[in-house]
Amino acid sequence: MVASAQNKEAGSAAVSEGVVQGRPIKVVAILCNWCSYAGADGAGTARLSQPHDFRIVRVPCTGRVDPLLVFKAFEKGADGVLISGCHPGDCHYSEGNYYARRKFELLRRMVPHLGIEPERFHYTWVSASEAARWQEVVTTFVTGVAELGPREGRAL
Amino acid sequence: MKFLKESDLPAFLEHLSGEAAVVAPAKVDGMVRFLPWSPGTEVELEALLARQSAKEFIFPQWETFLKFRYLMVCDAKRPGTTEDAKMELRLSEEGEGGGEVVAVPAPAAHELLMVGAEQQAVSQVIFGLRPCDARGFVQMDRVFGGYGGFYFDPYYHARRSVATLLVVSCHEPRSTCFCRGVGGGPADAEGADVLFTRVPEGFVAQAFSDKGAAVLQYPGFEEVSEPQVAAAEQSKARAEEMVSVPFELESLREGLRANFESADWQELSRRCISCGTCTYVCPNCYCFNVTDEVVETQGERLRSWDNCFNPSYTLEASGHNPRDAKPSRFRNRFNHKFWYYPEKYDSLLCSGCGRCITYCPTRIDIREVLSVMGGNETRAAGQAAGGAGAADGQVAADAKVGGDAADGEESQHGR
Amino acid sequence: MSDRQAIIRELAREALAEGRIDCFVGWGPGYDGSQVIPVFAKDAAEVEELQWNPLCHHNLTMFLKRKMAEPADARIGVCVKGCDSRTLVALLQEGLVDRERLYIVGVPCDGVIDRRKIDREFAAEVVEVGVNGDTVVARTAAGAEKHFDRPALLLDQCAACRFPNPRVADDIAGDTVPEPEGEPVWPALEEFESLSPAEKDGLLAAVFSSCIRCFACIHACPVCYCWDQCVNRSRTPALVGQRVETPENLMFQLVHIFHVAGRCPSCGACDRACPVEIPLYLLHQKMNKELYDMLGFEAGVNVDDRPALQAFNLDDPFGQG
Amino acid sequence: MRIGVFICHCGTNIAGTVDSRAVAERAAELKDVVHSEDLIYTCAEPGQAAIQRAIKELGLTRVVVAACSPHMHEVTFRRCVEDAGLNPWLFEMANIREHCSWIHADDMQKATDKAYEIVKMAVAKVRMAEPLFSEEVDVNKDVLVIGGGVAGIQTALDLADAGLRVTIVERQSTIGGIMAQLDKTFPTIDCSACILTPRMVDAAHHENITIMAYSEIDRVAGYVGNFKVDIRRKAAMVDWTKCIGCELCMQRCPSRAPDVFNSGLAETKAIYIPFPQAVPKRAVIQTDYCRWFQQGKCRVCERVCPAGAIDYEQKDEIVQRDFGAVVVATGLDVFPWEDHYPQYGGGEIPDVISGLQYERMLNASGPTGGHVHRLSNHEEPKTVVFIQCVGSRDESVGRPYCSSVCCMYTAKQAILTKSHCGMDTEVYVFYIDIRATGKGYEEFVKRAQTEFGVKYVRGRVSKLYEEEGKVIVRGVDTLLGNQVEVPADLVVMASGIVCAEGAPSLAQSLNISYDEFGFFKESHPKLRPVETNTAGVFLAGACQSPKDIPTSVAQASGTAAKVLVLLAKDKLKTSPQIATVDQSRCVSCWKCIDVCPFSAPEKQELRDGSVKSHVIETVCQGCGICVATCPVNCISLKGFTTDSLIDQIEEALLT
Repeated sequence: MVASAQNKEAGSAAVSEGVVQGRPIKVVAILCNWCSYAGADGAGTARLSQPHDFRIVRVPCTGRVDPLLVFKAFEKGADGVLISGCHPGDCHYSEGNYYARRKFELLRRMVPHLGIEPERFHYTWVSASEAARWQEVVTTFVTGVAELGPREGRAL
Repeated sequence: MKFLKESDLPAFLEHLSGEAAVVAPAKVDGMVRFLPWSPGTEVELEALLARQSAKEFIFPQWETFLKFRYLMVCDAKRPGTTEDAKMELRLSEEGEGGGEVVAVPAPAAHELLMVGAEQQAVSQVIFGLRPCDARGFVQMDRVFGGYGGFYFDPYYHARRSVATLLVVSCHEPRSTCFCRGVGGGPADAEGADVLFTRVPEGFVAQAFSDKGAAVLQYPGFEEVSEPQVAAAEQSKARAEEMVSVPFELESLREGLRANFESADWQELSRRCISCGTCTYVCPNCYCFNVTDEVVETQGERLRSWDNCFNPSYTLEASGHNPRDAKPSRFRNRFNHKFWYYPEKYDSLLCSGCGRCITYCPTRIDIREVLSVMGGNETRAAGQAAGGAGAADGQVAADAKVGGDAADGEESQHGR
Repeated sequence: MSDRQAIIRELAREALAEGRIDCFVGWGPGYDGSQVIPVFAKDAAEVEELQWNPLCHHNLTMFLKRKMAEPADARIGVCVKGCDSRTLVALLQEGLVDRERLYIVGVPCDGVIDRRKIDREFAAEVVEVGVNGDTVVARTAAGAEKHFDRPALLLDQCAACRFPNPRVADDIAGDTVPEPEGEPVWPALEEFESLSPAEKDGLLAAVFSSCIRCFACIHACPVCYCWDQCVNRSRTPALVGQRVETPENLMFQLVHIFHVAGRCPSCGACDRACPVEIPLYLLHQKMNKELYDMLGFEAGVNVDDRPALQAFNLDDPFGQG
Repeated sequence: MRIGVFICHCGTNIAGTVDSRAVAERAAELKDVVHSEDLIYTCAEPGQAAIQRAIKELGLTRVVVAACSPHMHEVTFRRCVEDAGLNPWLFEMANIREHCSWIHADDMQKATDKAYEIVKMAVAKVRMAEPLFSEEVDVNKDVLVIGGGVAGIQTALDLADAGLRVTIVERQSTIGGIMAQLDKTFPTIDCSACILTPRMVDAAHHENITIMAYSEIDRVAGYVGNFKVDIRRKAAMVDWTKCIGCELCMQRCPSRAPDVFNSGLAETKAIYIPFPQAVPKRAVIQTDYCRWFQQGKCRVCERVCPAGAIDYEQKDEIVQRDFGAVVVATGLDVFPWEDHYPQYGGGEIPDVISGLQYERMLNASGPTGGHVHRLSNHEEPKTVVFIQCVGSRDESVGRPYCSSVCCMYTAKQAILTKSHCGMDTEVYVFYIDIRATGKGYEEFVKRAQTEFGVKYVRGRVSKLYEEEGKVIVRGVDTLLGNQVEVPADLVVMASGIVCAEGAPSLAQSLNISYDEFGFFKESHPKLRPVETNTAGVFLAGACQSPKDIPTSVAQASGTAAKVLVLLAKDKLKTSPQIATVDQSRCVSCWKCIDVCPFSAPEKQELRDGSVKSHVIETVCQGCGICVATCPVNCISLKGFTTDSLIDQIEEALLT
């Protein structure tokens, strides 16, 4: 529980950061049903404290996630978008995250060139058993976005 | 008739910007476009024709008709209570609260916030229009101005009525200009409140309306001299000569009618990529679409530009599209401008600016199309399949457009 | 150059005469001496209109897309430059065109003139452009004349072109031209990449504010094939709304960019089609550069390749953490 | 649309951190929400009753429950609303416990705000929800088993005993597979044939089993519950309906042919029956060796056959059969070491033989009548060396994996060597590691070492070469760290296991995936070990990975159980959360077909002659890869439509 204690601080730190900036930051987290969503459940069951400023959207598989959905989120005012799925090789549908991985990597590389700080988009893999990892991933990401504060994008 | 020194132009515009928003052509990134003018901005009158006509300043690419908000008022209950939700509807006028309370069946409770046309309209002075641009508004006026008892559009009219059009006649028409071919001219004053004509050191300005006369009250104007008037007339005449008349206007409508089924529509449209650029740069095209954009309880009803190359333009709710094939969409643009619209509004829907030629990605030439299809001799009809998609009912479907498209209903169909 | 033109005409004439094709798509004269347009030749007479010169920028592959060929089963001859051929290869990779019904005439290319670069040098309208070796002469209606150095007028992507020769062709119009060795270069991007996210945001906001959503970029794109069904037109799903304002305009373009990802060789057709001169090549080339960094992938090079985002490797070298 | 929202306290699990009541009150303001209340335990009987009452009395058309994770109670509540007459898919769950109250214990206000937003998103999602219905398709209960080895036989018998009709397709002229070639089995040293042949006979006589030997799979169409399979009956040149397996033809046939069953140690005839206990016991002519087919004279067999079964005109014949499920049990081949180990003589040294050859040599009914001898001079060997990991765990020959049986069969053969040639025979085993993980395996190896004095040397053999009538085995003892050289009379290669010949092409026609070595891929290594990603296609035995007999048989029975689970129902209920194509918008680019791991999308010709994509309900697994790939977005994943995702995101971002 030591680890979680530390992250708990980190977590709440992120939140206050966000609010300082006028409005709280808004992070959209897109999780695959089989691994990462369950991982986040596990984090809950283990009471692993996390920052408030993210909202989870559940999808069956990261392979379902069209990169355009991420841009849509930014266009609609997201300050950060986090995607997490099964580790490569563990996809419930065997191939979904392999296709996704290419799309997300292209996305990751394009985001900064659309006037969005690179820290505002991240994709990763969290398995159903990696509750602590989920806590770490989401805390680090949200904290990072909170440090940048809310977006004032004019282009997207 | 007055004279304005070229050097006094900025001061003149600044004076105008006192009462109204001033719009004038300016060069940005090598592109001449109509943009909001502010002191210090250089007006570009050398290059002939801005990218787009100034129509967007009176008929914007998109505008809000009204806003609405759903009111879901229902009590959170403890278990056990089964009393249904309470509903109410407030209809407020012109955005002001209050208004009468109307009972409607649950759960359709919503609040309508009218966005008054007047609220959207700011008085504008548009300087540097060319005669063809101004003429575009005159033709659009017929559509939105309730001409012949047709639809009257408050949103368009609100802006139009507080707009002043300061036209500058063309000193050096482009090779693609054919204003004379459609009954206009490089110095035509139709629709102009004031017509400016370039002469050495300045402009000769002539008012054609009360609005225009008011504009000429500006002290910066000098009395015009004989030679200046002569120079103006001369430059007009010179420009006049430079504009060619590429096709027979008289026979046009009949020609199009006769060639409705012609296989040449397919040939002429081969290089068309069906994009719609021509309609968006056109000073006369006015078709639009009306849609609702809703997020949760907040909604907005929008009007946005539409065009006859857009597949959903004639898409019907059933999924059937009378103009499914490119050639029939292509044909409609010309038929509407020179046949359907004239039948309804006694005027052409083209002022010959030639933008559709210059900015078409494949440089389709309206002059060529009209001289081929609008000519006297009737062209061979195409097969229903391979031809202009002229299946049964096609004529009806197309003929209808002139009417329906005018009030935007057409484009609302199928949504 | 002109002998290539002669060869193109000859090949087209033969193919039509022998009834191998119903129609031959090439380039021909536009409404004035400065314009070149796509020409659809169906007989020997029309073949005489065919041209080849550095103004022939149109990527004629766009006319091979769905619903373009009329009638749908027409056998078509088509001229492709190096970059055009790559878009054709991209379509072939996905079986989106029927190779059997195509007669491909490859035209080795030494660069296409960017008409906009000429126009910017004149206030008045340019009505004639003549090319003589490496000198380009542009004339206005009034007779004003300027001379240019051809290389300086070429499209940005021509400067970096690695495939001036067609990647797929049944016949080649004349000798091939030397192809540069080595890695691809992206000169047009250096400046853009050096900007900070905030500056990029500013730049994109500026250019996309002028977008009028005319669909010229998408319909001129040879590898866009959805036509009427383009999701940019769709209301359900509503990826792009009806408000024609900057963010949605950029979203509109992102739909295009990501749908051609791994299939777009940045031929620049979209860029040239844009009536308001939005520098579309910026983002398209950026995407291609990233794909190259990611996978060493270049679109439309080999018919047997699969589009980058239509495939995967178990051990793709990224997204490990 | 009338949405009801129910906020759970979950005792204090939620209410301890989230003000459920406040959330309920704010949710009441949401569009289309006509009822909103908070409940202490939503999942408990009173809670469910409240939901059902509200549905009935307030005419709710959609329900949102904000409570724990959907992984916990989604099913519970779907059933709950269904019982109240609502389509179960018009229900949505908002996870405000695992994803909110439990992780935000530090700030009640923020936790409450977040809970409300999570509810908002759920409401937005349920607003887009459509009633979904499972498809039901009739199931053909016949099962196809490809491969008649021990695994295939086991699955077939289990299924047949359970009352299903099973067809075994075996490419050889008899079932039995590799096991039929084995002499004894480890660790019990009991006779392989004595275990197997009775099972073969059972299969042959089972009323529910049809054996199609000397046949192969030509084409597989259809999908789970309804496969259409073309089976190629190869021409045996013998009418099997007449042949009585008397072997007369075999005795009289003048042309010789290599004896595959005895792995080349002996010769057989051009017309032959592999072994006396073959099932079915039917003769086959190997035309490449038959004098009649090669030289156009002879026809001896025709003359001697008492049943008049010989038919030189026979042609391959394609039979089409329908099945509900397919079990792949194509087994293995022995690693062709000769082609990969020049340092071991590459097969040129007569006294260096493969493990399987040695197996035949040990076999009493084998070519040597069970007498172990050197092929060079037919003398009994005094020194026998076994080399392990030949074609296993050896990157240099592209075989990094462990074949998992060699350690054990080597130990067995070492022991048998002692019993066949006398305890004084020197037996060496060169090994890398000993893998003896099975029941009684380790003990077995120990016995070989202690009881039978088999000398185990840890190290690879670097070279084999002949010298003065001996085979010199040069290697290194990595434990002692010194060079060893053993002059051997006979050297046996513990050849590893490779996939059966043609496995990849079979995989392609079945559209199941296989690894780089040709072993078929299971759907999930732990949770779905006998299923494949193609619904209705299952795996048994060594075709999935190298296995010994006990494991193969165990898996085979497991596979049978899975098949029974599938075929227990008369109709297949498909998950309604699958992809569906709006064919009016499909542009026929086939990207969906390209990317689907399950081949669910197919080309479908419409009445107007156009060909559009169509997703086969029973095959689609609902991953949505096609949805993210379709450029026009005309494929939507029921329950996860693009619009519903966009709406949820919009809600999440709405302030």
